[in-house]
Amino acid sequence: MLRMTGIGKSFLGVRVLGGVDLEVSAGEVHAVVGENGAGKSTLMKILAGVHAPDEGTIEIDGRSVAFGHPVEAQRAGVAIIYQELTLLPERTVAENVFLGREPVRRGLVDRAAMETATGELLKSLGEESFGPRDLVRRLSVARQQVVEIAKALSLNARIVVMDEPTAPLADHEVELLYTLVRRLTARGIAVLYVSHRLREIFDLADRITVLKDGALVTTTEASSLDTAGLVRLMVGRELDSYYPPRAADPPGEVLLSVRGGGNARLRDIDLDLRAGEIVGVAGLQGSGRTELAKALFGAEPFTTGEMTPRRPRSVREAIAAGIGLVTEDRKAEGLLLNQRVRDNALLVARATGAPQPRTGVERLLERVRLSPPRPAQEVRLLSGGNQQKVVLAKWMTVAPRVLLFDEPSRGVDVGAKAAIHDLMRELARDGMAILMISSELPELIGMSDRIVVLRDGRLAGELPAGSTEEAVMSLAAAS
Amino acid sequence: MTQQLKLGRVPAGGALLRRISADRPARPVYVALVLLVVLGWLVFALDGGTFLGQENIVGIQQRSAALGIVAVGQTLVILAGSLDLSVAYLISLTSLVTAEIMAGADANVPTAVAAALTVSALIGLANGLIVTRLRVHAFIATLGVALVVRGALDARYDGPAGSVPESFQHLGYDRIGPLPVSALLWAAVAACTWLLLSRTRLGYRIYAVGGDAEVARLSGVRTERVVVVAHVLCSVCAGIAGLLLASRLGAGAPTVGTDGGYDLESIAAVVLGGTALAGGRGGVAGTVGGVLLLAVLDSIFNQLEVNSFAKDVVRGVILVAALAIYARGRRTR
Amino acid sequence: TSDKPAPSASGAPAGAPAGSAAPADKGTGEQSKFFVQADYDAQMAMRKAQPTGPSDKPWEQTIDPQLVDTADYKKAGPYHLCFSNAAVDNPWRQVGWKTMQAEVALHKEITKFTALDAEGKDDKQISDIAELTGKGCDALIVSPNTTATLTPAVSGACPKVPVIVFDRGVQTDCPVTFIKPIGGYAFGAAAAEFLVDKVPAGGKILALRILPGVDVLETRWSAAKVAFDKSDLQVVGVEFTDGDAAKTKSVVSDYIQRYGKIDGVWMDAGATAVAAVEAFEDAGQPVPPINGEDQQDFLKKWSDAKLTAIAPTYPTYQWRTPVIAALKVLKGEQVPKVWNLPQPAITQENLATYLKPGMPPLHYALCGCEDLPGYPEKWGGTS
Amino acid sequence: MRRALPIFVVLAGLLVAIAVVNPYFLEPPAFLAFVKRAAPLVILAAGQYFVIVSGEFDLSVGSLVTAEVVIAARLIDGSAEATWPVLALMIAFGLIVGLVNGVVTTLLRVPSFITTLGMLLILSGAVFLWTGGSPRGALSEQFRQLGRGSLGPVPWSVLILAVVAAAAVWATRARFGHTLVAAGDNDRAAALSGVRVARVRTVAFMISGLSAAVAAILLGGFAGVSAQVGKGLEFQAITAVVLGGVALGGGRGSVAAAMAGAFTLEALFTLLNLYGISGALEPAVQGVIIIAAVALGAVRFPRARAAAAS
Ligand SMILES: Nc1ncnc2c1ncn2[C@@H]1O[C@H](COP(=O)(O)OP(=O)(O)OP(=O)(O)O)[C@@H](O)[C@H]1O
Ligand SMILES: Nc1ncnc2c1ncn2[C@@H]1O[C@H](COP(=O)(O)OP(=O)(O)OP(=O)(O)O)[C@@H](O)[C@H]1O
Ligand SMILES: [Mg+2]
Ligand SMILES: [Mg+2]
Repeated sequence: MLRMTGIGKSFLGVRVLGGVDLEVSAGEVHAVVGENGAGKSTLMKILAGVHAPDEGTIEIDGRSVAFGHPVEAQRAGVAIIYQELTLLPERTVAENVFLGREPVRRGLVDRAAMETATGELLKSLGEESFGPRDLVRRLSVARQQVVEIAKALSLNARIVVMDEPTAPLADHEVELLYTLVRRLTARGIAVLYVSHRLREIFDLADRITVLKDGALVTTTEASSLDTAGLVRLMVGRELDSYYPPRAADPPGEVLLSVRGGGNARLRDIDLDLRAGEIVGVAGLQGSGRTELAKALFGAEPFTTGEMTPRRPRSVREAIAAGIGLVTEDRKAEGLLLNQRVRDNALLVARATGAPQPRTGVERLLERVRLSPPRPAQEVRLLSGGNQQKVVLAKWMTVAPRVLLFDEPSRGVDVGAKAAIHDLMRELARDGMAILMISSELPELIGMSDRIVVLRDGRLAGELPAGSTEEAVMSLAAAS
Repeated sequence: MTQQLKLGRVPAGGALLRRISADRPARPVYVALVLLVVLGWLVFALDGGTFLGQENIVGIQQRSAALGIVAVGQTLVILAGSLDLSVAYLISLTSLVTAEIMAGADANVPTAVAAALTVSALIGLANGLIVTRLRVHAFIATLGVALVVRGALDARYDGPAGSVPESFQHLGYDRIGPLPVSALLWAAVAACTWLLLSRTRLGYRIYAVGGDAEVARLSGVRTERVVVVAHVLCSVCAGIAGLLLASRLGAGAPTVGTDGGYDLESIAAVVLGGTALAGGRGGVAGTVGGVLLLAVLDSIFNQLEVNSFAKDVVRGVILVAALAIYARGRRTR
Repeated sequence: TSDKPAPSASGAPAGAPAGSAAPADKGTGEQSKFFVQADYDAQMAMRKAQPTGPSDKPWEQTIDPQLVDTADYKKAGPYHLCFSNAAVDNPWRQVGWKTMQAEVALHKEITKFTALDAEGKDDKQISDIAELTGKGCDALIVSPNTTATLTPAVSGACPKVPVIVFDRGVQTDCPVTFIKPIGGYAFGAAAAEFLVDKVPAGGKILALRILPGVDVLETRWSAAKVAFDKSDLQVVGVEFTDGDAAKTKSVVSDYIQRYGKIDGVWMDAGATAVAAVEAFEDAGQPVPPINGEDQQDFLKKWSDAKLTAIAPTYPTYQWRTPVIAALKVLKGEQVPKVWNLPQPAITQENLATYLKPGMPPLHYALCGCEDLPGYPEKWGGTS
Repeated sequence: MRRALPIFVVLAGLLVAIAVVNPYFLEPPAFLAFVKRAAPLVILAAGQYFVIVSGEFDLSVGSLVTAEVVIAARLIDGSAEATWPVLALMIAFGLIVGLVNGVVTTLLRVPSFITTLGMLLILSGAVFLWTGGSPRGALSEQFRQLGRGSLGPVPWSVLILAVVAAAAVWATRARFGHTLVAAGDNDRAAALSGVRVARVRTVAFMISGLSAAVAAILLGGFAGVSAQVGKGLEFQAITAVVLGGVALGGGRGSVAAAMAGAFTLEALFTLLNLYGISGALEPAVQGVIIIAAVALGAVRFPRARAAAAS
């Protein structure tokens, strides 16, 4: 029912898509995969009328269409859940769901109808914890994603695009989404599904289209591929093992230690981080993992408890004590998107008055495997993986003793992810203590020397390396 | 689950102001207004006047009508995430267009009104197109348009010109009981705008575009159109204020808008009313409160015969203090 | 000046030659549309006329009065006077306003004096006048912000209370009396005639104006234009300065640079005269004949640098007169329908009497306030 | 730098256009006179740059300039001895006003547009409350020299401008400059990287206040006491900075370009004057040129969003 042929697109003279063909039939889940910057989102945005393609044609039901604005794509039956949240925090859920398509009666917006319809949609999504009149800014990110999904569904579209819909979701919410996707396809709706989580791809997809460097690699039946094969297609080479080997030596001295740490969201946190080890943090959405990282980093400091080095009351104190944080939201909290790579890399050093690296920024960029390592490039033009590497470079200039990673591979492709994992191991081997928060259980289990589990702002327990996903989940979810 | 929800909430001890300003941005300004009215009543009582007397109430309304109408228009552009610094010159221009076309004759009134509104709509269109099509920051775009309008005024006019007929002056001077016609006009403009913002698609989209233009666009809103329409409506409001002033002055005047300081004062009134300067939050009710607050303040100043320098100091302090209070209210949600 | 134009909201002042001169004429451009021959003639006549009244109190003097009866307004004291002021946004109005307040304080029979400041806003002044008419005033003094636009408000007040207008007029004769100095033509002519007298034939004159379109300023220039057109001087430029000293200085410097030498400077207001003088000093040139106004900084410069200068005035002592007039009206005494006050010019001969060390630089010498209580401290001076 | 280039081209073009009409313009005395005239605005633009690049506005500089001159005149009151202490006081006052602007904006979280609008009202009211309505006292000759006099052929104001420009460029290259731009680009990310966002922004406001004090010294020196020296300067300074390609909203642009923007504006005034554009048309021409220049800048160098939206 959908056929995109020979799609090409350039931004500022840089070609990001070229000659991509995509065919989707009714009732199918069609996955689109590829590394960061492969052009998945760009392709989806072209379908959604956000970008106009430089070349190529789009046909829906055999009729050729050209969208100059998202609203035209909506009218043609395309709905999209964007990779980034596209909600207005100051408006209600209902207003967001019907944004741009408010029902009117006698010239005035029919609020009652809007709220009823939203309520029904939410119910069909199994969401009862909030209602159509709640302000979106009061909802957690996961719930906001539910609103996002409701918004796409409310269009009654025939093609639904989901660009990394599960990124902010926890596992049980992902399950709900699965059910939903299946319900859509049962009604003959085509679903285009973009994700870096390969497990989801195999769980859901009928066919898989692989993009690499803006070009089409192939489209195949999902059943004809296994994970390794898919990765090979995406990366263009074999990735022998997923995770770098753990350190052979026992961990060294304690570099950071908390006893009874607490604040508005956390209680009774006892934690030791030792040189050379990677400690994983597991927990459900909203369990306080990010708060833990921010507390250790002085951004939302502990108000009670003991800590060595001295409990930081501000980010600067934490940095001075040798603690760094790779935030979960790169663009909002990690990077200066309009500045050059170089200025980003030197930011912490400049801000704290630390000496700038003598080896030069170029060496550092090589070390974090930025490719190509061009210090004069503006960061906003880099792929997600490369951006994450710039964040890493930023911390390495000041050589922290403890580095906290909050979702280090969120929205990062398999290739860049492997590079970041390697680097984390390398840093640990060099004597750094690493705390890693991740919602991806395989990553958490694969990387961590031990895993602490958070629940409702408290430590629910600790698990050794190599624990099973079930063990982690049962600790995280137990009531 | 319940515990999680509790954790997410504001601690119960949150300050009163914080709570009242949390969801309804207009509320604090009315609280302040009530307090000021009480203060005014006291001041007048001690000073031998009657604050709530008809004279004074009429005076307050008369004084606030023109600014009120402009500020309502300004609310629209600010909510849409833009800004209009050209209203003052536009007011002068429309007052002149009105008075010159009327030329003292009753028969010309409809033409003149239509012409004034058309001119202002066109200027608004220019503002909107420069902001959206040429992607010039609204601050610079409307400042530039203001300069152009000023050039046109300087080139054509050396002082008051034209005259409006007696019949048209009813708009500026008559009143129905304690309600001046000008205040009713203001109320009508405010009510229409309120309806527009809270009950029409356009209103919803103005909030959306001001809240986050990119989100609005991705959700299928034609954001540029919305911004342009907001600018056109704002300018039309300025045009209406120009009509009102022409009616009150009996003529058009090339400096009436700038002398009145309608550009910065209207912005001040809007933000006093709790509308976020960045757009997307607030509304007309707050603006009306903000304008009334300034008018009551003026009336107290008048009664106390405060000199204009002291007035500026007080106004500056109130403006900053009010915004600081709003900011406190929003910090913890 | 009577009323510096109120600040415009947008910035960006810049110099520009105005009145692109037709080659045949004197470089003065077209006559202003504000020019009224009859008014001009009348003012020229008044300049020569002898005022009646006490010569040591020019604010009580009047030229060519046509007295009107005020018996209708007569009432017993004490009185409540009201005043709607256009603005106090420039030094001229500041000096005048202080003078008026001091005058009020002189009269025990005025027990209440309510003044509202319109801050340069026509609309506010209209409301102010309406508000004042409702406050039980015995007489209302109005200093209008603009002529045409305040006419309806003043007309509205006349039936309720005796109205006295000063400085600027209104387009109705309903006020009991209108008080003004002789006027702008007299000012402009005095300065221009001085230059015609002092500058050798063929000399290059630079005319500096504040803004176009302000009635009281337009008349000054139009009278000067008449004088220059009759003379053998060449007006090489008519420039607007926005009343901005830095801009004035730049404009004058540019002209000195362009023409090598400027032989005379005519100004429609004195506020930036010192800046113009300094432009010559900074260029290392002798200062040509120039006119200023009665502000202390100019008088001091004149005296210190031994300038060839004249200072026509628009006296601030006119702020005393409305109070005096109001009392006369309320006592049923006759007042002139148009109360023309004398408008002296400061010349080399009487410069010393007007130069008052200890007064602020922007103080106006013709305040007529020296005998008032509180002088000089109240006017910012030191004795 | 890429963004900054166009303004230098435009400036060069304008200077050439002026020289065509007035061949003497490019000779040292005339050119120095031009630079001297432009100096106060250039200095204000440099100060304003720091505020704008950090993501804020400073609308209070115009009234601060007026206040400074009025304060100086009253305190100096013609006395030579008082000159230097009062100059120091003016600098301190500028810094304090900037400090207040900065603290109110960063700690009380009032949008800077409003903070500085309030400051504008407060300053213009308070200073005249203090002097009783209009300026009093007088500036001393020593004070006036800074704006009027020269060292050999080079006016003092040109020298002061050179120092200010050098200091401004140095400041943007120093750590402070980088952290300031970081705060303007993404204050959250900057804060989480250890930048003291509130502090650097406050310092930016203080620099703007300082630049207003210096501009006031030059303007007061050049033309003497007046109640309206600073009128409209805030809009001119902001316009100049934006002309220089500095983005309102922060994070982009160079101080050299901002200063070039101020020169451009001044050259534009001069040119309009030379070509005899009448006083009335002048603002109109200016308005069109400003919009056009900024629009062209936006078209050439789209922001991420602008590109996404096209
Ligand atoms: N608006 C834009 N302007 C300039 N470049 C852009 C723009 N949008 C995307 N790009 C670039 O286009 C390339 C493809 O980006 P796209 O977002 O489509 O990748 P993706 O496959 O979705 O990656 P990810 O997995 O990180 O979401 C990237 O190099 C990106 O930097
Ligand atoms: N009970 C709650 N009520 C409202 N908001 C909540 C609640 N719990 C969490 N949130 C919000 O949800 C978001 C995620 O919370 P938090 O960062 O603590 O979770 P996390 O375990 O780090 O999860 P993740 O990192 O996957 O987002 C935060 O913005 C937080 O404010
Ligand atoms: Mg993507
Ligand atoms: Mg988190």
